[in-house]
Amino acid sequence: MADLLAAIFDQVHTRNLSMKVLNNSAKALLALTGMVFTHSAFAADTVKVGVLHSLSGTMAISETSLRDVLLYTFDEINAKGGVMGKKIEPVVVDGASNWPLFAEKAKQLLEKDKAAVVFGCWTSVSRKSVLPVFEKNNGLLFYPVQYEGEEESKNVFYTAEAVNQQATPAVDYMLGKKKEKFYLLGSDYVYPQTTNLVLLEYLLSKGVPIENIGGGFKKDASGKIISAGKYTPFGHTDYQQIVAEIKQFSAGGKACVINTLNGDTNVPFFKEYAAAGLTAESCPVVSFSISEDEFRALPAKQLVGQLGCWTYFQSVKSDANKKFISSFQTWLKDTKVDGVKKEGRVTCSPMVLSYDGVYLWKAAVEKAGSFDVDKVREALKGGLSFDGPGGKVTTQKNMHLTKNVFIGETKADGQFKILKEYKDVFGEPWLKGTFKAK
Amino acid sequence: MIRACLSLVFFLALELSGAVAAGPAEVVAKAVLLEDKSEEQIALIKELDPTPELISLLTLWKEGGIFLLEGPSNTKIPVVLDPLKGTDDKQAAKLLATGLPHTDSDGKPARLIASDLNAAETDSDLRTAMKSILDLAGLAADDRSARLQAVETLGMEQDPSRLPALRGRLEKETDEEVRHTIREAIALTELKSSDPAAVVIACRTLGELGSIRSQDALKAIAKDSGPTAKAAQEALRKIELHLQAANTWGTIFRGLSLGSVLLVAALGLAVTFGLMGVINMAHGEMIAVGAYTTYVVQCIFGPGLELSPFGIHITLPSLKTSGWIYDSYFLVAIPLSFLTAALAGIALERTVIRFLYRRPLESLLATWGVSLVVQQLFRLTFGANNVQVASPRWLSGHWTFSDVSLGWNRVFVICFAAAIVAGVFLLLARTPLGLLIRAVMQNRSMAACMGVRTERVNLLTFGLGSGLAGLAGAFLSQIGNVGPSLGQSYIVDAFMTVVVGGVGSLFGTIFSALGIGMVDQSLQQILGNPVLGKILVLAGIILFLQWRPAGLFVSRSRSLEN
Amino acid sequence: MTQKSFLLSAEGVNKSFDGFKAINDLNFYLESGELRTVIGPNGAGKTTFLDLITGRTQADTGTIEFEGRHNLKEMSEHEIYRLGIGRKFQTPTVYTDHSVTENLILSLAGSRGVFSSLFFRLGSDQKDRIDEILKTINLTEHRDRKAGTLAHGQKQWLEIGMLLAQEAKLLLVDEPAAGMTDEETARTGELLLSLAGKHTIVVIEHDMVFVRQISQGRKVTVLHQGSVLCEGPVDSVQSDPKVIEVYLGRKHAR
Amino acid sequence: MQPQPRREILIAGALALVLLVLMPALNAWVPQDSLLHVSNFTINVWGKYLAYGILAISVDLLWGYTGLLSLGQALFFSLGGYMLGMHLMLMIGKLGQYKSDLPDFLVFLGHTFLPAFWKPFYSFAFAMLMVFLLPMLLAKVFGFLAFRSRIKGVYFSILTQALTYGASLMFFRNDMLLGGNNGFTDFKFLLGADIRSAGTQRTLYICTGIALMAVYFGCRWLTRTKFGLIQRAIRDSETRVLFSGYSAANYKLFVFVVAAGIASLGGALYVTQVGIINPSEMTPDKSLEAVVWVAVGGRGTLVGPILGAVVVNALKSWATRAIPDLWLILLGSLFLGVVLFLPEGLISIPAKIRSLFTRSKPLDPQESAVSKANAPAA
Repeated sequence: MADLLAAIFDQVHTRNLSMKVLNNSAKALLALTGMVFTHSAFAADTVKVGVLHSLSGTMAISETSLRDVLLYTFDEINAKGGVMGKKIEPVVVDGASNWPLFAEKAKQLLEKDKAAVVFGCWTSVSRKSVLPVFEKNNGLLFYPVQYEGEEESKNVFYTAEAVNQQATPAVDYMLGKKKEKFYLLGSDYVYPQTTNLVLLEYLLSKGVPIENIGGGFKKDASGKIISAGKYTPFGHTDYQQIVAEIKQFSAGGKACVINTLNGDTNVPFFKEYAAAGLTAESCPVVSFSISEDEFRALPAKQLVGQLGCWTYFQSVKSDANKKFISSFQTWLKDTKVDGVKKEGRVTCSPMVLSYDGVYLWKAAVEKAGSFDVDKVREALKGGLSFDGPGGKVTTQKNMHLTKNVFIGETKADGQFKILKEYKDVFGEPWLKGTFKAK
Repeated sequence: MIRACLSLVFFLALELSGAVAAGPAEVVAKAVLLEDKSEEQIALIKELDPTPELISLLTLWKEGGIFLLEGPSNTKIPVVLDPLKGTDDKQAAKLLATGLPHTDSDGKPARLIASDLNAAETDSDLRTAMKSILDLAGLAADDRSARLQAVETLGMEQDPSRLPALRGRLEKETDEEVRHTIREAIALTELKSSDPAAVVIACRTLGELGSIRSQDALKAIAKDSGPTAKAAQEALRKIELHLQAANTWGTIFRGLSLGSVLLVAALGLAVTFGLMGVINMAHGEMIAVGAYTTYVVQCIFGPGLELSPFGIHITLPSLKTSGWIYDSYFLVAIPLSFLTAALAGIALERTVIRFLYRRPLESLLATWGVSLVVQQLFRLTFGANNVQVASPRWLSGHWTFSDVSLGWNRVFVICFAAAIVAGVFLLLARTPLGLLIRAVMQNRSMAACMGVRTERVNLLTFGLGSGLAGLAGAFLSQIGNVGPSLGQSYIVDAFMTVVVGGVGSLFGTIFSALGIGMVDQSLQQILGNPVLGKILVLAGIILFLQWRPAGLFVSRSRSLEN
Repeated sequence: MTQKSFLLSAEGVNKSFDGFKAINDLNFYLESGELRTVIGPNGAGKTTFLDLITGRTQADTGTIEFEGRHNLKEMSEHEIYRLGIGRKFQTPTVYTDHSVTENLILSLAGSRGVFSSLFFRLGSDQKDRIDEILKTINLTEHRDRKAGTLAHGQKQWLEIGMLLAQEAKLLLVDEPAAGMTDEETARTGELLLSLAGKHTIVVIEHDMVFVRQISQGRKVTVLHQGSVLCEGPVDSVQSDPKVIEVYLGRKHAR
Repeated sequence: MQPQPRREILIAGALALVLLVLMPALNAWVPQDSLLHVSNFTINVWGKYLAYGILAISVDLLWGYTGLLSLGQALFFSLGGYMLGMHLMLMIGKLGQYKSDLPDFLVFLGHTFLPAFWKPFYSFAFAMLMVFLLPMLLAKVFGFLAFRSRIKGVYFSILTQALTYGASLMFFRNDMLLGGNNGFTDFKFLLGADIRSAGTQRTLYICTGIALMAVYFGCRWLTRTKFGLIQRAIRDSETRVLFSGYSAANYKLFVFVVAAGIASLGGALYVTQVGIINPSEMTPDKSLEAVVWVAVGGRGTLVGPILGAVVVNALKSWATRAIPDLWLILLGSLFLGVVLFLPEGLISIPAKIRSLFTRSKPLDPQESAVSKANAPAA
């Protein structure tokens, strides 16, 4: 009971005598449950940096890797003397795939821990739920995962791929491969919905007739299309019907699938896809949410030749990448952080964008000569460059990144073979309505 | 397996030809060395005649049987391996271009391990080009499915120059389905003909064949006017009818298979919840235990597995099997996943459930706590990511009957469900244990008076229910995710299935699982929307239970009433 | 059909469970003010018969009428109760977590509506009534105890007291003496006799000593295999050869 | 009926004083650098806990008092949130990403006009009315169907679970025009006040506290009337209730509807403080979580649920920061431990300790009540 009260008082945090009680009983609680609790001591020569990802719940599948790579990056920077002479002190919190908890944790990081910057979020909804918190407290969030755009907050730096850094290049590539029919499939949330609406406009502007776009449409009362493509909920497990539909759609050849399914549901989809005899040769699938990390769960051998589009692949051939991969693997072997999986790890685009984000922030702090968010933001807006594992990235005035875009196809070993590279693509969040049908 | 044969054939071919320069092999070797430049590669291989040698070379390349060795001063040497493996897993290597043995730096014939080498890569353009060559050759292949595939691809090309080859094959062909496909391919190609009469005939043929493949081509013709357009429209109407029939049969099959998935997932619950009255929210995690067991078995058959939960490093050995032995990992995994899940269930029963037999609603809360803990343990042991479970080859194909595709894994789940159900019925009806289980479930205190050790029967029944969940996990690993929250995707559906069927009635569970599966798939087909269908099914279940509060089959036991 | 106005009449009632005929073409008539005892061997359908009257189960065929007006077959338990039919169960069924007084309060005659229960206040005449009943059932000193902590016999009495509080026209009493000591049984008999006349009572019983005590020459009904075997005063019933064959013959051993 | 009613009131009063008066006062008037200052964050987090407390009471009213384990309370909670959320969305006005009168998500789905059912939500009064009306109406319809066909015990739990699951699937769909997976967020104004300012948050916190008090005393009154007697009678022996002439279905329906209203009120207050509402709040899991709070605190009492909600959530807040990898194990073990070793919840601990010293005393009267509630519905 006393321990539980202590937990409650942690929230009150009156910093009076109860602090002592709190510390002791918290320790007692931990000893009681037999857990090892290491917390770096507070020191003046450190700067607190928040890590806000889901380590439990459904999104832990994807987000845990980002926590790992962030901790690695901090260690790497600290080993070289930290940021402006201050060591980075990571504050890791678990958003638990629970969006209100994300908001609470964001508040905690900004208001209580006074984190200078926060790296975090994966889903659009988690970003949307912490956004008001960051705006109110004038915090700074680095967001590393491909997203739908249509947003530009002064408190978020989007290292993420915008739609034009992923979806439209991929469609260009497919058009170049003489594909005429496009089946749009996605999870029912904002990113796929918005992306597909943009792609619909884009395809129509490229002269693809509307009857060659599969998956179905929804129109509002005035007949305007408000949703294009087929959508399944999170955690959907049964793709028989949809795969049968795709099989008929692609029977005439020259078809492809534009896949914006959320990471988890890709597994049943692709297993079904392979079992139905559909292959990359008969009807390729280009996916935007499957990176090397997600690919570990997929039957790679059956999916050889399916396409992916990201701003980084582990197979990128550069010295920076080679160094990044090897030192990350070494770090994994040596790390003592709880819950870090050591074996069979790969690197992927969201991880590299997290990594780039930390270095860009470091550069911005050093340029601004301060940890103050307003000054750091100005520095970021001024156009900083960093030679990351995926090539050079440059910050833009609109808080997005200019970076290289790669199209790759999957290989039997779960890696991507890079087929095409688009250099220095400008990140443009506002795409809707920019393409006019022919 | 196929690859092993191919390389054997090719290896012998090289052996025979000896040092004599082998044309295709040399060219292919050149092409392999071009690596990323797929256009030049395509140009090279297109020049070659489709001799059997070329066919086996290209197939070998496509399947990753040609390896690139690092030669001196940054050059690369394409080699193939002798399929005969030594005891040390090493294989002899021969130069692709010449067929001479590859020698290592000491001048001795090199023996290498395949998994250490880099296979020569292919990209999709190159593979498409290869396929075109292979298909033309494939027309005469002995293997029926190879012929079928070859004809399909040739038809899609709509290239009139292929017509003689197709017609020639049609005369010789005896297999009905291949003939059907050849006719379709010919008609499809004829659509491009400049002679309107030929086009009309082709349209008619396609309509009769119910050719889904030709829809796009026909639609293009139907837009024009004149007799060809009319014929195309007519053909499209016929194809539409055929499609409807195919969709109906497809829906029935899909409904059956979804029903079987539900059944497999719910059967364990029907035992623990239905017979014992325990609300086990950790049932989903038992499914996950089965799935992870399958994963571990697969890893042991394959490359081995390293884990480090809580900083303890565990290395599971690798059997390094391949071919059919590797593919049979699943057969080993099935009983093992039953066993591990049953053991986990027994542990759960001993530590938690047995204190809660009289408090079913509290067993719900306690087991929910267990499920949270177990999920996190999975995360800490196997990582938060989903893990990869690949289907064995004998589960990853499909049959097609008149455009209804039956995936082997789906057929398997139906048979698997039937087998489990039969097994459970036999167990309950024919074995002494079954008798005891039925006795205890009907009247616990009476059975106890008769000298039945009810504690033990409870334990075994719960073990059985959990074991069945484990079997479900083994199976679900073939069609879906294997990850820490795997169980969560099935738990609500499983409870629904049991309740709709009638708690305590295994028959009820079977009927409700198949019923829900069918309704769900039909609604999906009709509405074209996977979520709406599911919502309607849920609403239907709520209304159904108004009508029959105790489910489809009311259990005879009166214990739940008072 | 019913010329005479019976309080309760059951005609041609059938009920089967999974093929087993629990009630088989049963005809049963009860006049107002009667104290009727129903006896019969195990499985004769006695309790099922009460279940049918009180709406706990529905008859397959036949009619069950109350006061010649109400068709009990189409009513639910609480509606039947509100007609003035009260029931004491075989195993005492009281609210174990409520005090004895609260048990009686819940059974007091009066509105059963949700909203009236929200603003219910115990009136002084109701308090008197409860005191009176407590005295009758001999539980005055246990009035604040939880009913679950009472002895078995006390629970039986409390349940009878609940029927009294209800001011039921028809009391259906299922084996009131089960599990009681001889002394308690005798007292229960007296209690029932004192109620006879004021209420119409149906008692289901096994214990022939008890049956003799309460029937006192009144009509006794013998049920066998779901239908009435014979009716009449206890002496004539006991000497009926049919009854001896199916019932007493086996019961002599007792 | 409740042990030591006077002491309970005393404790409740003292808690009310601390939570409703002292904490806001320390937040508002004590300078930030003082040791006694209560931060805005703390006020906000506690506001969330108190809103959860309201939800927990609604669960307990059904489960602890009536024996109905409803897994649908999270649905009613979220519905309340959604109703007020719709009003708050409209109050954003042109301050959204798109500077449009429409809520952002409608704009990027390509809508050009406000759907008709959104329009009345411009009125705060209407939204508040709907906070109560819609969930209670839904509860009325669903409850009517369920209780009429006498669905009880586990079946009731599973049926409410189906209801919640179906509703969450529905709200996840973007076609519902209620924001789909993202739901509502980025609220700006409530009744003209900036919803994110410390002052508004403090006021909302106090409102939540007052609402919790009101719900607490309302339920206290309710459970002490004859209605309360019948409620518990239904929990212990529903058959007997029927044979006492009460229509158990009507009573259950009433309490189900009331509980829906209470949960919904909690949801509405929750949304103003957390600033987000989306369908992941209405999953069966969330309902189960609320049930667990009640179990941890102590069911069949009214203080227990509040205690449980606060303790579990505080523990969660703390553990997700302090031991992010292990907190689920900690929480899961807590649930397990409480069910196995402390079936009457934390609230019974003082009595247990007391009984250690006075062994001769009979068992706590609450105990039999609780263990009875666990038995399958009689």
